[in-house]
Amino acid sequence: MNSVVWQWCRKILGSPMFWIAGFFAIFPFIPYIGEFISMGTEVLIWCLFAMGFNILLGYTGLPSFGHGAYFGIGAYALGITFKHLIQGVWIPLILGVLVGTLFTAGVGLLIARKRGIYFALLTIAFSQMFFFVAFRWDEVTGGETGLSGVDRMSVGIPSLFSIDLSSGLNYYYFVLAIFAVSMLVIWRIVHSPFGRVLQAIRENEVRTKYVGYNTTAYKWASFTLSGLFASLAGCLHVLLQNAAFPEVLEWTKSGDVVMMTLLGGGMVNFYGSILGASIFIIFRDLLSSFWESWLLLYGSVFVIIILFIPNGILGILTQKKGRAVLK
Amino acid sequence: MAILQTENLTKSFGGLTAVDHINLVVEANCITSIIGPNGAGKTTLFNLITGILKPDSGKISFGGEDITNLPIHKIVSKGISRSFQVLNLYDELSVEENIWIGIQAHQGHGKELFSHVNRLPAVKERTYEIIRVIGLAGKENETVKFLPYGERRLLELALSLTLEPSLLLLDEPMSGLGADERPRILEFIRDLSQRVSMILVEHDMDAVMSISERIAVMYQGRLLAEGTPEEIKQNDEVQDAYLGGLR
Amino acid sequence: MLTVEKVNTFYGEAHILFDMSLQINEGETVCLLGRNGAGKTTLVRSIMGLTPAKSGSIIFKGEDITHEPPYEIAKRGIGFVADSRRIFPNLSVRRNLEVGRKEGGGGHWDLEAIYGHFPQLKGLERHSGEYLSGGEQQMLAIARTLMGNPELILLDEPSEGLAPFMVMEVMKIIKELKESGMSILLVEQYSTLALEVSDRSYVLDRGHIVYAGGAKELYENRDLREKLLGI
Amino acid sequence: MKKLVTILSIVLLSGLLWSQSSPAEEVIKIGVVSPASGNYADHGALERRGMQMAVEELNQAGGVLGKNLQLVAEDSETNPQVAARKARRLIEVDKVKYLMGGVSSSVAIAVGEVAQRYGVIFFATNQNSDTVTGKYAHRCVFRVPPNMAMALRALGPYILETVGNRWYFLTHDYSWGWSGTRWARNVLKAHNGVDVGESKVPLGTRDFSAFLIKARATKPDALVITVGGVDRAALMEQIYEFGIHKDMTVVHTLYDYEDAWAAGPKKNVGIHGTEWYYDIDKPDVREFVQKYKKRWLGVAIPVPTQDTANGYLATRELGRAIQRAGTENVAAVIKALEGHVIPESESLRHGPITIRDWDHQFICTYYVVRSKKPSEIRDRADLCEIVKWVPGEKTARTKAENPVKLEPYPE
Amino acid sequence: MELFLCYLTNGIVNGLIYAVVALGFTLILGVMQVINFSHGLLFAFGAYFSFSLMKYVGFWIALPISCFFVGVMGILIERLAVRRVYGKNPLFGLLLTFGIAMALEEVIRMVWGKPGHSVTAPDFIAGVVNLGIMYYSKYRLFLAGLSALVILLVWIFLERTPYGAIIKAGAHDSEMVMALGKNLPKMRTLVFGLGAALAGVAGVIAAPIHSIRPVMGTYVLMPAFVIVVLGGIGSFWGSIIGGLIFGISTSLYPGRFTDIIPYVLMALILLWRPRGLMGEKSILEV
Repeated sequence: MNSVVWQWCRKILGSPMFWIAGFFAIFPFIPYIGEFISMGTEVLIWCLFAMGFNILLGYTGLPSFGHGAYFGIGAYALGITFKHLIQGVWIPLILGVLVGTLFTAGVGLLIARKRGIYFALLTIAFSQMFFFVAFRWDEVTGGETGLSGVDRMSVGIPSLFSIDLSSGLNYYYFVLAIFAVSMLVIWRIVHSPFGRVLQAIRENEVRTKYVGYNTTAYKWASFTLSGLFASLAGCLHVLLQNAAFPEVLEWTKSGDVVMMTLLGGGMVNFYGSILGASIFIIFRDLLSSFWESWLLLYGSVFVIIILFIPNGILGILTQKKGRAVLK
Repeated sequence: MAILQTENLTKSFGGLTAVDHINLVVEANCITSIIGPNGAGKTTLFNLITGILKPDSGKISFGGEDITNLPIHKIVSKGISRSFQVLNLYDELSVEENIWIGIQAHQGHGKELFSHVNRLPAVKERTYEIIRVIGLAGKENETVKFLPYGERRLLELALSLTLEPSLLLLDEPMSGLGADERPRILEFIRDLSQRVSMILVEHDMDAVMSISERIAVMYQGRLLAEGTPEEIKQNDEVQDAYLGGLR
Repeated sequence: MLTVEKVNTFYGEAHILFDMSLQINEGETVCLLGRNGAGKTTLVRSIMGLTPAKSGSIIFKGEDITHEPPYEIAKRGIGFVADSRRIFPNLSVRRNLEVGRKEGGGGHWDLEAIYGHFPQLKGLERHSGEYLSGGEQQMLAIARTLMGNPELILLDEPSEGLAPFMVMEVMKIIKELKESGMSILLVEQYSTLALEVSDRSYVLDRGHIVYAGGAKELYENRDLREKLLGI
Repeated sequence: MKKLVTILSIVLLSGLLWSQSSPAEEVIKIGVVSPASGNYADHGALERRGMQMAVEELNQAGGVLGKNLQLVAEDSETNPQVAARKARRLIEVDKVKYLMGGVSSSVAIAVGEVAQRYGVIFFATNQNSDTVTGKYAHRCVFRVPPNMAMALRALGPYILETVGNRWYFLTHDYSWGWSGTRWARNVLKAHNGVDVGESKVPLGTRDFSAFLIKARATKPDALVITVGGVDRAALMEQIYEFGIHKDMTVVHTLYDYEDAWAAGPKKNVGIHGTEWYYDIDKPDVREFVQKYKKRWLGVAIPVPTQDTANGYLATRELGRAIQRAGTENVAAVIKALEGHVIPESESLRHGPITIRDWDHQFICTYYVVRSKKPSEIRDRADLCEIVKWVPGEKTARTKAENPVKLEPYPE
Repeated sequence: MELFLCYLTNGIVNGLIYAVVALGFTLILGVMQVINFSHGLLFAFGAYFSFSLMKYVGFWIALPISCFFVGVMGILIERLAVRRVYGKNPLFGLLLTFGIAMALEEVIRMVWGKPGHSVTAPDFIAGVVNLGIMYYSKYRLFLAGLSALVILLVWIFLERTPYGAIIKAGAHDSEMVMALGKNLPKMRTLVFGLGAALAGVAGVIAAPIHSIRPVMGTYVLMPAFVIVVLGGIGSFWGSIIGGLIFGISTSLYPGRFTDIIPYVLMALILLWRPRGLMGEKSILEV
């Protein structure tokens, strides 16, 4: 009995997931840096986005360059629900994720057969289409001004307990909880038989067909799943800033999430996307605070990473005999 | 009993008719070899049967069922499997993972999103069994691209076998192998033929003659001759085609 | 003219050529025989620099070209006619020929000379490459390489997939080239035809040279031929 | 595995530590959220210059409450989402109690929302949508430049008198553009003018040829344009290209100096409304322009623009309000600002400025300018001539027209 | 009806300009299989170079010189960076050029400043001309003519010169081209330079109708994408037809959602013809 408990403890302690969640859990209490709680929340949200995106890019090997769209669609769906249908946390959140996922699934039907350049081009084109709708359809999306006034309400069980999310710290822990659960779920997905098929498709789609898998269906599922997490992240982001803005749908934002994944080493390690997203958000935030011409440095860093460390940071650290495979 | 049958199967690329009205009957439970010079259309025929190419006209039936326009994965699920002339493996994955994919497909686990791969004992057991059979025990965790070529050839075969097909198409299973490695593969194929029907494309004539029960000869997209190895050896037309008999 | 010395070539991990050595003298036609998969095409590709040799050396006109890029090798005077022709289907016949022309030009072969030799190509001048018949494609492939005025031409299975009378036509062209003094390395499966036009021959099997000698001897010795090449 | 976590935490920690600015000195920090990149980077640079000038002036005069003022600038990238994040950062990390900046209305609304939620003051320094002091008005938000109601009620009658009463509207298809055209139509209706048509120009339009073709076909007297930003710059090019200005009078309801400057003297045509112009004939303005030229030698635009003046005014008035309140407390400073009147002697324009207490709009004079012909200009900067000015009291929305209710004072 | 004709004319004119931009984009995409995100920036550089040069040498000389400079920039970008990602995951090329574009945009701000600039077309093509149905900008007609000329020149280059043959052949079978003695790396650099120069040309001639701003490149990049997908990747006529479709469809009903029309068309066309209108022989799609 005791040894079973011990084993579980060891297992949990040995998992980076535990340490990552633990680190973020004590983060607000770290002197000085813990004060910037909304940045911490933002880092968590982008980590979630990048992790979900990595199902598609890292595990399935499909280069989407338009995932900001699904982040944005989820965000707007939540915002619109909140403003026009029903106030609250859970129902708008669920509806937001649902709508975002449905859009991803629809686009996925059109493009799941493609790969490589064609796939990348199509994802960009579709994201741009959604961007125009969000940017121009003032009556529904608020256009350029965005959709503001999305309040964070309380969650809890009536008459039992309730947590007021309008406090930055409470919301941070709310996001952290969702992040931790999602991390676990995504970890399970990529380590499931389904995840194995995705990796097989990345390595060799033709052979995977010959092993008897309907690869188009799997690619579609992977695309849709990543869209689900993208829209979940989008929803949380709206709640963070109490507003939805069209810029998240633009292709430059999609570029950010791709870069996060590559930078941390998402192509070679499950935790790469988390590392990448954290560094990316902080680096960019700092850089633009310190130097007016930060774009020059920022763009150059892109170039340097692509040319010299294409496997990302964890890629350098964990590379064995040139093997570059997600586990 | 015929397991696979093609009727007037035709495919052309641009001005070239790669497969020209082929009527091929493949008997069950034996090895049928297809031989012919380069460019005769053997690989194209394989591609047509397995669905990666769609024929211009003609029909393919398998076990009495029309499979002409089915997608690859459906054809595979009916029990046709193939190996490739140019190695077509998951180079970046380990030996175990390569075999695993096939076993997992065969046992129908692909759609499970949340069961951990380590908790599929049936898949694991079968995977290790196959690795043992092909003699790669102890190398389960090696990355495929670092294996010697001969072992990868074996793996190529093994991966095709994970699906326990009723018909196996082998496209030059011995190409690129040194003389010392060939017998190992040959022996393996011979063992297999006890259980599986096979179509074999191979250039090593000694091997073909010794292993096949039936031989079909293709030349410029057409079926030139068909028969037992003895019959083929005696066939003048075949001799001509091979020895440049345009004397 | 060309000396191949102890060349070892791999396709990725697969060892294809084992210590391969051969020689082609000026004005000589040498044929390379062997069954499918023996390594003939790989040898030609190694000479051309398309699948560079891992070890050994390839010397052309006294210069080491083992590790030169293919275009440098071509510029030095080696012409390459690939198996399965590989003409450019998106270009017309005439433009296919233009691609073969080398910078600086000069030499005997220009459009006029080509059309003189291959009158049927002149008729097809404006046709897109993809609609040519197999034989016409082969003509075009050879003519395209000749446009570069090579001193040594590597012909990889020029008769592959051709109708018998077209094969004869191609052999006629090879004979003409030989008479014009060009050095030729001919890879063939039709051994008898190849031996007929060649001075010397090598037979390859599984990446090794198993026979080297006069073409005539091999041509006349049917038993040896069958042993080395036959079914 | 562990290594991975260590790296992650080291990176996070060091990054955030680095971001932590040095220990608090005895300064009053003002957070500036202003674009240094993106569509309005040029406007951002100009408003920051004004703010800097005000801070230097106040500090030289002994500071505020005995402390120096310090600007902490962040790049909003002309993107409301980034701006909101930067605002939160300034509040949470730099602990600022006062924010200003934000060139586009969307940025102002986003930052305003953050400011209200955190209970800090935000001065919107360069945006003109009615909504900033209307639908999105907050207790903590003050807006310096005039809105479209003030613009059109000043400009409209002049156009009717001097140009004609057949108007065609080019409307930027979002809230700011709509409000411009709406107020223009109100003026037109009141004077029995003819509305000959309207084209709604989507945001981000680069090519206006189709709109211009349509507008010309209706033969209006005036082309009343409420299109802003980069889009306007392209529009001005194409008005010149299609020779539209020869057939009708081009009227920009709100003319930004930066756009006129970019277009150059040749393409700068028509009669426009503008909030401010460097050539206002008043001592305080002349002094301000001189100071600007001395302080910012060799910058791209050699004279201050409306952005500079607004940035300057906002910063100066904030500093003075803190001084008046005698405390840095936000609620006290808001109270010190509400209802305050900046006398004409230092309002940088004709007439005084009133900071209205119920919608926090600065009520100030609006100008009508005429674009000078290339032959008339003195130098490259001399682009317009002021032809009329209208005090803000006459044009601003009344309480009935703009029923806003501000939140209670922050604690 | 008359208005419709006006819009149609205008659409065709705009379409031709778009086609020039898309042509350079598709050339690089078709031959090197790199999605060049810096294409828009090269367009902007064309405009800026011409802005600086026009003060000294006038429009006619500024045009070829600017274009040449942009071509040189393209060559440098290819030499120093892009050639290292050939044959890799397309995302690498895409992100690489994306990074280059960001850095170059900042370079523009540093060199030419943040405010916008304006250039004026030469006098003889300024003003309007009566087309019968409407008064139309002379410069735009000139632009359409020039665009058509550039398209024609590119066509002649691709179809009538030996270089064109090599480029087309190289897009199909690069190994064979090398075996025929053609220096493929050099050729690729040349193609990249040419594609860049095309972006530059478009930038120069579009400068007098667009305001010159650091962000101006962004606005032609997305149309280029859509045009290329519409017309079929790597297809010459595809990008011309795609350009015209884009120009006309965004000019016929000026309104709020006009810019979405090409995207909707794109989605529909992809359902009907997955490789785009002219992409039947597309050599790129896997």
